[in-house]
Amino acid sequence: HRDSFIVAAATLGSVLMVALGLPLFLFVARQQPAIVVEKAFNPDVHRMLYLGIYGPFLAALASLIFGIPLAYLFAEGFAGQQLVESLVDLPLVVPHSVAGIIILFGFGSGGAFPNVSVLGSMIGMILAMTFVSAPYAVNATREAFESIDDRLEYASRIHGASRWDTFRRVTAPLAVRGIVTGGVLAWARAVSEFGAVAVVAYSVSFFYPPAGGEVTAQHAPVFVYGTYLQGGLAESGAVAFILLAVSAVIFLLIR
Amino acid sequence: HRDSFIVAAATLGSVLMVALGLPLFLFVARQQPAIVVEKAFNPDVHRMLYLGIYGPFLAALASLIFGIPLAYLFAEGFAGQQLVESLVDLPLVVPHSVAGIIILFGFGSGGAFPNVSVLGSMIGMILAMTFVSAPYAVNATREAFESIDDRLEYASRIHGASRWDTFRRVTAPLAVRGIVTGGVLAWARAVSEFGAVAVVAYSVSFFYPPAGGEVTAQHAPVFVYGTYLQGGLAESGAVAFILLAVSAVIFLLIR
Amino acid sequence: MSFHADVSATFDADGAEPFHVDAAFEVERGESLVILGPSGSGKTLLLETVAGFHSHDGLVTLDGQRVSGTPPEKRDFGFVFQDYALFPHMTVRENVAFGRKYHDDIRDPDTLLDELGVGGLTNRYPPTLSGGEQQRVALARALAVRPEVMLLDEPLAALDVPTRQALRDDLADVLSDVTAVYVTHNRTTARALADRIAVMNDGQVVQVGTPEDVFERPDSPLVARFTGSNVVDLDDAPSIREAVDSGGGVVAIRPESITLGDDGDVRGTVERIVREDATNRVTVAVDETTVEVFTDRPLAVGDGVWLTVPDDVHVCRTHAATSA
Amino acid sequence: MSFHADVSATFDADGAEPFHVDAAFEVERGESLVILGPSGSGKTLLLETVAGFHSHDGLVTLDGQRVSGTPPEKRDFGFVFQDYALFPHMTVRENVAFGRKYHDDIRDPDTLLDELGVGGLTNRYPPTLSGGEQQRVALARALAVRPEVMLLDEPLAALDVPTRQALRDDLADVLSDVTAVYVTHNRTTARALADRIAVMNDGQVVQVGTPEDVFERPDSPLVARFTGSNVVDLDDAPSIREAVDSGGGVVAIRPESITLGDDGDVRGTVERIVREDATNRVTVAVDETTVEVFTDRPLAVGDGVWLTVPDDVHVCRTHAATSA
Repeated sequence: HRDSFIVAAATLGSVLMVALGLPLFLFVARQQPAIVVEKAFNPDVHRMLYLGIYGPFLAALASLIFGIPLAYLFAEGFAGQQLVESLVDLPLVVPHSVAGIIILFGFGSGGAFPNVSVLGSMIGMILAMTFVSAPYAVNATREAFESIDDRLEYASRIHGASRWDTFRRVTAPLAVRGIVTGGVLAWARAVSEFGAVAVVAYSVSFFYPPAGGEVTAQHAPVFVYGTYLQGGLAESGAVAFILLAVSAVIFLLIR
Repeated sequence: HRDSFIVAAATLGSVLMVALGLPLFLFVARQQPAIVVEKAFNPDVHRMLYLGIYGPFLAALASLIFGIPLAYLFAEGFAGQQLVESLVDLPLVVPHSVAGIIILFGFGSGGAFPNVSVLGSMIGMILAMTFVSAPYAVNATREAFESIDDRLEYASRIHGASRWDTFRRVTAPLAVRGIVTGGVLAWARAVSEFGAVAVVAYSVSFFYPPAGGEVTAQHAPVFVYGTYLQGGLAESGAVAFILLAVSAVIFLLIR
Repeated sequence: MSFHADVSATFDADGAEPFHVDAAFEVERGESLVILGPSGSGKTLLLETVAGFHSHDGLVTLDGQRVSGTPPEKRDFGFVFQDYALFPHMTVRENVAFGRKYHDDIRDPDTLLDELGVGGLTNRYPPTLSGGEQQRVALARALAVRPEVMLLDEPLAALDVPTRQALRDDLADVLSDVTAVYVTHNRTTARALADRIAVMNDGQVVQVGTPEDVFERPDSPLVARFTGSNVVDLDDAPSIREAVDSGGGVVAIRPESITLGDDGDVRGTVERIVREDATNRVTVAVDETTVEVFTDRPLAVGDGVWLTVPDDVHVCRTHAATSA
Repeated sequence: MSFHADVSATFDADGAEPFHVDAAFEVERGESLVILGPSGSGKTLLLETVAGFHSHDGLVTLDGQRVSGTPPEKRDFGFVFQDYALFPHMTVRENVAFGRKYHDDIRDPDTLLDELGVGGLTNRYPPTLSGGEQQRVALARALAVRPEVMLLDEPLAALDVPTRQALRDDLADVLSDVTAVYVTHNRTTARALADRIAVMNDGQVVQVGTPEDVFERPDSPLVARFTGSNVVDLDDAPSIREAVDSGGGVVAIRPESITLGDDGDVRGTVERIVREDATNRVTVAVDETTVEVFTDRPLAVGDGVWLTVPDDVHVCRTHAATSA
């Protein structure tokens, strides 16, 4: 009787576990090995995997290079910070297809940089991915900076280190786990992005080392969607299964 | 000279601000008023707005009802917690179109509940939205529970309150801001979902009060994508603009 | 009535080695037992385990009834926390009346707050109060439910000196009427409030006794040092060994039992003088060791002085630093 | 040399009222100034502002050179924090040698750690050390850069009593050689370490003087109370007024200056006896007030006693609780 509260909480919580876990279980259990094997040897799937890992990697890199400084400034605090914060968090709440349309308005034809072609290009895809994934890099890194006791930075400064040296010797080493987490989150978010990429760059050309030249492919979630529309659930399921398996392996390697 | 570090950080950070802020600015600046007005009076747009607010509301409600108990258990800690946590966080890293396919494998034809139709139905749409938004409700609520000093709950228990009463009188009131935040985040995530909804329920029928009966419409991000494919950038931009404006108003009302 | 606890529990902190608490004590009705020990000795964990906040092996009984199987809310204890743990979303009165729903015979919050000197704060919220005020409210909250046993976890530790002294005086009044277990690392507080003292180290109770037992006749050098005695290995101090006429071993000599005068048994040199509230604490080098004494004499560092050491000096039973 | 600070700054905490620090002090070469004040009086904020961690109005000068415009790393200060603030990812030696890159003439870390009694810990990481050990390392880190001024923020506050006493003794040695500003709320520590004391309350310095000035001749009842004097409004105690032959007002009488004996000027009743390290602290009710005295006499609560009060008793200049 005394644990009725825990029993009730566990019961309600289990419903959610079923809603999240059961589909995943059935997704794995209902795969048809023949189709999975066929897709695993399909060169289009290989290109998709290469692009689906490489593109998000570039987006995560951009998110970190430009996001770490911003995260540091957020943790320090500055005038007008709230406005800048809202702007950074905006991509989190913008519908994904709308994010793509916003990017086309900004950098597409008639936009800010007329000489840069984003529609259907690699640059456009990286831009779309960075747009939706940068907030994750900024927020995780910022949290890492904020969790460092101010007094450690005070101690560094008062005993002779400049801001640069304090960042290099104290702040960055203590925040490095948070920075890596931010990079991984941004990468995962870019991998999963469908809407913005589908609008900005449904198919892109890129240099593919195994082919020794340019090839055309789609970002993985777009490719899965296209397979679903053309080939149905079983085929797209097999592609999705391969994609998730590869992602899981990469995730374990990073850990 | 002494602030060279801050200047460097601000410079790098500004690049990201431009990448996020400039497209948004141009998106607003380049709208064509005539098209926006036309879309604002279009009944299809009204249905989209109704569905785009109402559907995510149901998904956020489900996420909270089943997510709060799970968040409480996470904050308390239990054996095997890490596994359950990974499962809850999984939808955060699954590509959005893949999430839709996973739901079809789980609850679609041949899935766990043969009598429930999810493909193209309201239930399917809510399921897809809950699948991707529940982690936000759970994580925000969990953080709120964890930020409460254990000793407040100890003090409640030792002076006579059961677990139920402790939750009702101490834990829940102190966590209420985090719970509301979790609900808003889940709602916003459901509003923005494109891939999973596009796969599971591209179009759905639902009871629409102004019409006094069932109508068919698409979830907002799907509608925007469809408009982009059929009508081009200007038309889809106008729809997206209206959607963002309405979302912003709702967001300000909640605050 | 007597309250008896004999618990054993292991605590795992992330990354750190598991910490074992394995301790027993008994408290008679109306008695105040103080658990005295250094930071990290497991005092707080022991008290929280007894309260039922952590699972454990072993037995807690009240009047012979086993309470260790029951949840905290059924144990009929009061608890005062070091950092107050007042409900921030309730007024002071609501905090004190918190237990009303669960106890038939709760004491009137307003009267209780008046008695504790914070009667004017009933409608304020805890975050707006000073530390001393918050702790008085927390004390009222625990007393309100008329607990069989009051558990107090370093309630004075977070307060500054004058506030601490004032609240300690009031605590002495409160504890004279109730059965209490009081945890502290402060020996003055322990002596002021204890009927009996249990000295704790590294998760274990190493000595239990009256304040006089523990302060005057420490079992081990560890207890002696922690209760403020001089710990002298007589091999390092032949002139003290001669004066006390003892064969050898480690002795505990309270600084206030040594007199510093124009003559005496033991010759030493002043090494340090610290002005305390009542008098000076003087460190005197004797042979290969140092001893502390209290004196009002005007002295300077380097002065030669004579000390008189009582000859019934206490020999510690054991030399080991941590054994019981 | 002299070190001079006169700063004014306002601090906004989320939701709380802004807190103003507006204080000035001066320290001569080799002198130790202790800033003594209750929790929340702004001592730490003042010290951190002087160090350059917070922006402020006003002037900080060292040997007449303005340092208040320069960043912390150019000020040539050492700083010891209450919670140690050691770099957790560096060994003890790396912590102490941290300033080597920025100072030509750094002291050898190993020698310094040896001198402070933690020579065996050089290759350990701070999280594995006890509080007392961490604070010794932090002290070494600050001393290593041979700072012109040492700033110390309650370095003993987080330690338990025996550790605190041992480190206080070593701090006394260290501070005898350096120019230091030391913040504490503990009056025994203040008296043990200070050449001069500045008493702080509510963001302002309310009295500066030698320890004797501040302890024996407090300007205000607030300072008197915080330094441990009895504060007596002579209107409440006619028998004391008669004994000291004063017209009236509020007087500060140190408890150790009152003798308790078989006869005396003032009659009182014992209200409370607290056993302290050296002696008993006894609260005696006199007329409408109470005074504390120290005595070794065996007494019981309720006993009638005679007190002798010195007749050159100190009258506080001001009655206001917070004014300078």
